[in-house]
Amino acid sequence: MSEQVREQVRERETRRLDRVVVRFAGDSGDGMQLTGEQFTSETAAFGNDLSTLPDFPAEIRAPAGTPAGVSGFQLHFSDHDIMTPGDAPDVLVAMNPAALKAYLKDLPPGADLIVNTDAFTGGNLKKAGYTADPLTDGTLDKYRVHKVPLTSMTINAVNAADGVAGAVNKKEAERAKNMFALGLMSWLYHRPTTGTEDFLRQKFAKRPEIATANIAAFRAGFNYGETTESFSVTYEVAPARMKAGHYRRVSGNLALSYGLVAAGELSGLPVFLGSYPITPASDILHELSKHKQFGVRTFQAEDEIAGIGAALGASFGGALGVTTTSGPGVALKSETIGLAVSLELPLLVIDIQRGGPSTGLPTKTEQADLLQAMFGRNGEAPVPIIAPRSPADCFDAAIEAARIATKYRTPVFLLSDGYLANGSEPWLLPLRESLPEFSVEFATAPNHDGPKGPEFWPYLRDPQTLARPWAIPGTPGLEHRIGGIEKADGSGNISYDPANHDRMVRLRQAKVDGIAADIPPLEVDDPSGSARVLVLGWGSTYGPITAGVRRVRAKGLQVAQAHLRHLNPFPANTGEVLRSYDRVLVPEMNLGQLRTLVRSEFLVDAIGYNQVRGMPFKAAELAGVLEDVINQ
Amino acid sequence: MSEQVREQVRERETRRLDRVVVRFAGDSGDGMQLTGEQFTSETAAFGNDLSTLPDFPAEIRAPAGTPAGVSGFQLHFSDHDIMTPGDAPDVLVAMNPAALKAYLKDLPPGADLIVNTDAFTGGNLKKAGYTADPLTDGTLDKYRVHKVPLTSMTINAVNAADGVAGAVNKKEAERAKNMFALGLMSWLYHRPTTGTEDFLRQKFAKRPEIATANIAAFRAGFNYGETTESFSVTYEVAPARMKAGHYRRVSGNLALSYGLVAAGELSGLPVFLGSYPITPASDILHELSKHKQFGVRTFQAEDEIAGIGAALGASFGGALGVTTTSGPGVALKSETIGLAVSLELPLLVIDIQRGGPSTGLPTKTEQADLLQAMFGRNGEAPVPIIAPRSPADCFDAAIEAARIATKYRTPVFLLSDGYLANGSEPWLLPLRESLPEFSVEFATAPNHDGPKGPEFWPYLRDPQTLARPWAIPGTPGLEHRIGGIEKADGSGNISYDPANHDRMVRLRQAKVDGIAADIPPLEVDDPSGSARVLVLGWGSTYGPITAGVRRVRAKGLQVAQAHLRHLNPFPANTGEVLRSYDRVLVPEMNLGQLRTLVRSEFLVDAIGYNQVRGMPFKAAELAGVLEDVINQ
Amino acid sequence: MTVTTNGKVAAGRVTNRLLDLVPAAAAPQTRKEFTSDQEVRWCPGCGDYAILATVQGFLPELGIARENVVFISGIGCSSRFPYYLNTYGMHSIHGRAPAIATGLATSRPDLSVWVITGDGDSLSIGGNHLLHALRRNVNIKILMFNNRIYGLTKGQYSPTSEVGKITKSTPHGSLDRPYNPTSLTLGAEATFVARSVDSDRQHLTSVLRAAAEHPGAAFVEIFQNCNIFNDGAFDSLKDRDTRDDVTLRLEHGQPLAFGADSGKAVRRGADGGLEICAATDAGVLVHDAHAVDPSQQFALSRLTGDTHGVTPIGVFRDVDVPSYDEELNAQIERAQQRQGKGDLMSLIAGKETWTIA
Amino acid sequence: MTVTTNGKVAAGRVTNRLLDLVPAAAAPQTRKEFTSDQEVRWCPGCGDYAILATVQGFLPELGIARENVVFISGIGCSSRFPYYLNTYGMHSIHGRAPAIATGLATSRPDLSVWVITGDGDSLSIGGNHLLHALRRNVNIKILMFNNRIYGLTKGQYSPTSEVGKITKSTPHGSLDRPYNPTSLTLGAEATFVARSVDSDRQHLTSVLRAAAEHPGAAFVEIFQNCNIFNDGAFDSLKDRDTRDDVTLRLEHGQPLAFGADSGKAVRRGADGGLEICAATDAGVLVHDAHAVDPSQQFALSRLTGDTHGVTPIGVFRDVDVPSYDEELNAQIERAQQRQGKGDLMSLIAGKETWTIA
Ligand SMILES: Cc1ncc(C[n+]2csc(CCOP(=O)(O)OP(=O)(O)O)c2C)c(N)n1
Ligand SMILES: Cc1ncc(C[n+]2csc(CCOP(=O)(O)OP(=O)(O)O)c2C)c(N)n1
Ligand code: SF4
Ligand code: SF4
Ligand SMILES: [Mg+2]
Ligand SMILES: [Mg+2]
Repeated sequence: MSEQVREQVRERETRRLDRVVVRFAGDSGDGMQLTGEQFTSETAAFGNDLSTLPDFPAEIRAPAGTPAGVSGFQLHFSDHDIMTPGDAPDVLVAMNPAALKAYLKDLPPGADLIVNTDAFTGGNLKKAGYTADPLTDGTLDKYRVHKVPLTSMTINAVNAADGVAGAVNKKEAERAKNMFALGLMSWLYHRPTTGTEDFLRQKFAKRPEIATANIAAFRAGFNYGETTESFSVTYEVAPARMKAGHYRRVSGNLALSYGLVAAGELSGLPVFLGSYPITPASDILHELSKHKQFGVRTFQAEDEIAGIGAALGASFGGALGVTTTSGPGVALKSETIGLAVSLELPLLVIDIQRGGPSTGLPTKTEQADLLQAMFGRNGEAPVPIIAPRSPADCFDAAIEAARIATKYRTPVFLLSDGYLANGSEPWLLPLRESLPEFSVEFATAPNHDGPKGPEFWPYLRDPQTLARPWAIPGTPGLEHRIGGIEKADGSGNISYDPANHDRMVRLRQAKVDGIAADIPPLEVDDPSGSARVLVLGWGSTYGPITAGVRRVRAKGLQVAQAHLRHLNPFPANTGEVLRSYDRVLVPEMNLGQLRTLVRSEFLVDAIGYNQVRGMPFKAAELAGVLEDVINQ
Repeated sequence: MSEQVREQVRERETRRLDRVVVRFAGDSGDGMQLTGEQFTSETAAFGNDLSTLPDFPAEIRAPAGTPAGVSGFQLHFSDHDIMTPGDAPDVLVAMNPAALKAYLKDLPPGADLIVNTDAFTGGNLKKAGYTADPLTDGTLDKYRVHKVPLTSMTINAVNAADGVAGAVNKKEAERAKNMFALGLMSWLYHRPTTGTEDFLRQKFAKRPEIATANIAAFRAGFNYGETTESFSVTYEVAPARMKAGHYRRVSGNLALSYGLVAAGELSGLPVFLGSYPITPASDILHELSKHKQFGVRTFQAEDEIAGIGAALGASFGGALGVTTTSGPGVALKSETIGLAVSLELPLLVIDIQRGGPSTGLPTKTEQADLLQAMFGRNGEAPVPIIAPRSPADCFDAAIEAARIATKYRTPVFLLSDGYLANGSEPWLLPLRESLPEFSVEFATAPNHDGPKGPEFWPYLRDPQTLARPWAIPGTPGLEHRIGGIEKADGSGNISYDPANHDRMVRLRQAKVDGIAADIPPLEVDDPSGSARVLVLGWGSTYGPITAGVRRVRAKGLQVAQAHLRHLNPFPANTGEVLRSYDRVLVPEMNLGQLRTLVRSEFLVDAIGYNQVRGMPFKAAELAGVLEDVINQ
Repeated sequence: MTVTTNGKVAAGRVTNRLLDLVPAAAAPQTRKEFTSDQEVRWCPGCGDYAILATVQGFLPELGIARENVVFISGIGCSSRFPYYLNTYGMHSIHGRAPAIATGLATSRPDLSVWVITGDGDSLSIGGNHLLHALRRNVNIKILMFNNRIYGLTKGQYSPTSEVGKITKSTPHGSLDRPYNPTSLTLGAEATFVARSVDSDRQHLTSVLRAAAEHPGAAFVEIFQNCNIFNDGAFDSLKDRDTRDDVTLRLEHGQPLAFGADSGKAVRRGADGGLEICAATDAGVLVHDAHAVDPSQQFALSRLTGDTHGVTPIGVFRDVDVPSYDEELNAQIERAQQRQGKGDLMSLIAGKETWTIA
Repeated sequence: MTVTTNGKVAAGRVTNRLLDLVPAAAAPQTRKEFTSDQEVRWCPGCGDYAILATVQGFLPELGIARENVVFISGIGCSSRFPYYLNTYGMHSIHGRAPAIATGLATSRPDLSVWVITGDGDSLSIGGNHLLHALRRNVNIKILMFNNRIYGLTKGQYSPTSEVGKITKSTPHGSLDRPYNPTSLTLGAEATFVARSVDSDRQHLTSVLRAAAEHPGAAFVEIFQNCNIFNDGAFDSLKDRDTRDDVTLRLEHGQPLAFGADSGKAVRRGADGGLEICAATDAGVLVHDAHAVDPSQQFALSRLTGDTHGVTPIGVFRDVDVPSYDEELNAQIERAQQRQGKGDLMSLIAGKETWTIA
């Protein structure tokens, strides 16, 4: 480093920020998800609160160089508790013209823009759909543009590294450019870097020369920041003041997987997952298949119907049967869910919602399967529904779903979505003793005095829960047959009796309705107690709604917030809560599905705010809507 | 006939009745459905109004002699316009103890009861679950019991018939006992008999000796009535004054099948039915497979998914694609219905509802698939829904469904049920010119100016209907690709653009909502104009509700009635209608599915009256409920 | 059958390495004990009665605890079967029994899991689950009652109905070329494939025994008369006068001979398939049910009454390869041996944590 | 290819009695005409590109009007195929393309209907529809891109993956025994079964031609490299140095010989299956793709690289039986000839009416 440069560095201002939103963007093959993940790891290690949002195309490798092939990763981090991955990036790293083209519209004026100038060739510009070079034609005038010859500097750095020459070819060298970008960003935001170097060494343990190359690129990026004049400020975001404890970063699908393993331990039941791969649910199958030491069995079935069928068969045998899927898979599982309702066996049906209808937008998020979960079966077939509110909450929600399924002997829907699934946040690790214990008791003895002595009646219900006994094969004396045809109340024998059918239909409904007494009441956050508007949400909109509410309150306006975790049945006090406000706003990433349910059930003229864009709400957008409703 | 007998006959009173309900009941193998059908034919020929209700077990031949194996057929006929198959039988014909056991509870005191004494053996009594003989132990004291040794008299009559001896064995002779019963009933109610004899001759054309045996039994039954002292009265029910025209008797499934053939003719499209057998829908497949001369193609698929898939494939090719099923089949078809929503192709999804959930009560009726039809798919996937109100109305409803499907390029649900499917009524045959003509136009030319000249945009909508063009393979210049991934508005190319997705979701919804402008307003029957209570129904409850309303009005009470044929979208004036009454009662054979929809959509505090018994409502029951609501 | 001191049944008990994981019956069991109190609800004369009697008679032979036996069925007349057995049972939904049984068998190696299905249930709607269960070699025994018709829905043609069949749904005659269930399952990598006849109690029992002895997925087709909708479909195999001439009884290691005095036999034909010859002709083939290459077993499956005037019954194929469930359970055991039983809290903590004080 | 006066293509045109029902192209067509304006979205290096190029090159040969060609696919990387062809097309849902194509082909004999599917799409979720379409012999041509992996969902094992495969969903190795698609479809009564390789344009074209010439359902398995998730799965068949030694090119009527100078051959082995021998040995078999009995074709399907060190490619089976669609259309024609075109009003009136004045 020359004297002169040192001077500059010393002169360089370090600005303190309370929060920053960064977005890495490049071709699907550029490793942007990995880059983002690793920057997030550094950030987590540093102690910021954070929230992430990956965004990738449905194709494996959409055509290189085109906007359709762009893969992005957004991270919001802060010195305080935050709720969303951020509305708009403060910094965009664009690895090629297509990334710029795809995301420039999201960038507010004045934002930092780091571009890889090496990629701005004529061919690439054309593929991206540019007729002129945006680097020079004024397109970027409103931004703080940092032009970095990222590719060439990476190759130079790699070639200069010890033990790399010859062992790493040009393509491999070039591929390290994402680490250059990461190094630069790490420098810009004062991130700790040892974690990343360790990570690279581990990841490429089998090819140390590649590890060396990547580390070289990473350091080069960092050093480039130190030396270049392009950056007149660096930024610091202090660690957040978070609740004391051990933290890790977790995505929704990972937390959900752990929740299932935990539910197995807590209930004492072996977990059996029957599943068929589908975006964005597959990662749960992948994760659970790693944990054989927990006795978790994963079965990749021939289709969704076989997946849930096998899970139900395992439940019949006393396992915690689980099936994971997304909306199209739920549609296929409908008939079997109806069977599970009729058999009254525990079963978890996990739907990681994505954009619909039909194949829809497989890699995007949506909340449009609520009514399918509620009503998507023939006949009167009620199923409890639970929805997590944040990535880490997927852990608790999975446990709660298992608790209800096993206690009430019923299939339970867990409705996560693509945003929760792939988004991540810091997770305050629970203590073992804080986890709910829910022992499950199998039937072991006859429960009825028959004409010829004691008998086992598989449909004799617990008077409290209305749950039927769960007698698993292998239990002597309790041999019995169950099926999807209507059964006589009590004995469970086939019955075509009209009055019995009416009774059984109502009993199944009453059992599910009764769960309302076994779940916490709907909590309302209404600090002033004088709000006239309530915003009611469910599922993954919790983050954006809360962020919107904070903004509105920060302006001195009053708004109450409530968030439903249980969607069927609703908490017992839901009607009361809704009726105690003048106006109820229900923001949803669908055309108003929860709104339909609350209107019908409580006759409350709930107002919908609906966006079906495959993307989470933005806090600013919701704040605006809230203000409008408050000022109405 | 002896002089003395003649005397008795002359003395015998003939009572005029305005309406009668008869029920034939026996073992599944006793031919009760055929007997009832034939009695109904005689009655139709005589000119009564009528309504029928078959009732049979789910097993093919449930165990002989047990109540579970009983098959029944109820007929209500009258000298005036009637609405239901009758609440309770005036006459029960019980061919064995099991039939008595199964149905005695339905019989009001004083009713006629014809029992086949030959079947009341010790073994049969035991199988039926009787510990004492009900014929002698006082069980039947409240009824006018006619003890008839039906089996033995049948055998005697058959053996005495010309050309039968030797050619017909004992079992075959005995099997004719249902015709004996029919003869007796025909005599008792002064039914014309030539039709039945012709029918028997035709049915057994290949074995004339069997025809002779059956005719002999039939005549013997008739003559037995003439001669026995057991019947002191016979009954006459005068022909009904019905609208002038040609009539036939028709069941719902038959009318629906004809409606589909008619829709093919009216639209000019070849009908393609892709189906998988399931009770109570299979008869539509059976019926349509007979009509190859209409160019109707029927395809018995390997499952429900293939059935609808093939129908959708045929629609893509320009056919009127139809799939028929019941609730469990709808569950399986959900994913493909979503695809049809996304492809925006015409498709009829016909659901003959049966008792649920799961396998449920396959041979019984229910209305519990409404919410499945509405919401049973992933994502926002609106589908219009239509429900016929009577067996004959299935014809018109099928045509209306096809009109909407083809005009709006959308799948349409037609929700019939087991009661309509198998029940029958006289049908005033339509005139050809009274049938709606709806020509369908395929796209033939490009519809968009592209950069390189004229292009075809498969998702460029008709501004009026919002329907997209239907360009079928074989049309030069309009080659295009469609799929279940979200499409760009207009061009139909794959699009992951957030704003486009939101727009497309709303466009699909708007298209379906817009149909409200293209259907008749909800008609209200409120003769006095001063009713404060409205009863709102849908589907097959029309008959019982109307009968209940008549009873209430006959008592001088005021009640308004409206019946929904279109359930999605609702007719434009529905909200207005509902809000103009103090109370709205919604009787349904489910736990309140239409009620859920109207409450949500119109915030009207509709009251539900719900029975899930696998059986239609009784008029008296509904009249009682109506009175209660009126007097509230 | 003798019960040894440890409660396991020794001599005579049907056994294999997987069945040995199922608890033995404490005492010999009777047919009556395997009969439930439910009224049997098939049409009088239905072939299902005979199969039921044979199965009830055979089950005690297994020598395993009755409460560890499970029958799972789909929907159809045949699928009512589990109600009549006093074991655990599930009458599930149409076509899905093999999938449900897969989940049960895979998670409970201590159970003996049987599937009852019909030709429609297993080959039409359920065809995919059937074949996948077979290729995976899940330890379940699938008994398919083939009456070549849909019984329960009152007589539509099925995937095994002959071309041209007049049924309710095909008044002009059916068009689909039928499956040969044996060829189909052999093509799907099944490890055990057999065929028997409802009315032949002794033969059916022997096939059931072989299926039970097979450590993996077994597929047994049972020709079953539906006297209501497809009466007499298998009469030629039942008629005492003709049956020996049209039935080839397969026995492993025995020459493929049949007919009066075993005068007829099977040899390789010019087209690479099999043909009928005199027992004294050269090249008469010997049946090898254990051959890993299924080619000759497949060739045998092409012999039918229609094409060659003879129908083979018995065990076509019976090869021993690891079953899906034993492999899965072995993976779990290995994982637990290697890593110890999983520790929940260290799993969820993962590798990258940080602490806030 | 020459176009005759009536617009039908004469010499060189691919034809069969069903294809003859499809309108001929007015003029010879080019590969470019069959190429759509959509950007191709596979990973660089994916085998799908080669297949696309071959199909686009082959289609003009059919000599039928482009607007009468339809491609229907399911879901998967491979199923994106129809977007890139300037014909009619539908990208449907996972596994259902054969069912959708069945409805289309059956109701529109004037179309040439093709199905594009993957090993997961067609053998996993869609296995049942595939096999039923084949047994029915519906006039559709099914091209199955077998990369032995789920590409689109990022690399889970598929029903054709080898045992022990480490994938995202099987970190400890997969357990399921794979299907052999050729054995499976032969067991399911398919009338045309063939196999080719993505990169062998000439061979693939010849197989496509044979499929098009077959008047009924054709199943073509195409080995396809997924360079992202299962790279090199078929390298031995592609490597110029080794491929002749491990590839058996099936040709009807020709001896089953392969290897350098066709030195190796195939004969019947002791277990009834086939074995490799020297071309000069006795008993070398001749390939008969037209044999009605599929036994020898099936035996050929058991030859694999793993078991015998050789993989047959080409047409295993090609037999001419009536197709479902021609039979159905014949029934309609017969009904119309017998009864005249249906009269709606007399149909609905039926036989028993009465009149009220
Ligand atoms: C999802 C679904 N589709 C259709 C049916 C109707 N169904 C019940 S059994 C059956 C076929 C029965 O045939 P098979 O399996 O051969 O059994 P069988 O009655 O002949 O023993 C059908 C189509 C159903 N119950 N569920
Ligand atoms: C109903 C449904 N289930 C699951 C999926 C997810 N999915 C899409 S493609 C695919 C498998 C793709 O494998 P393959 O058919 O071999 O095609 P490839 O991508 O390898 O060409 C799966 C599981 C889906 N789209 N729809
Ligand atoms: S219909 Fe046929 S298969 Fe069903 S019970 Fe009756 S005889 Fe048996
Ligand atoms: S993932 Fe594999 S199959 Fe899919 S496009 Fe990429 S290389 Fe081809
Ligand atoms: Mg059958
Ligand atoms: Mg694949």
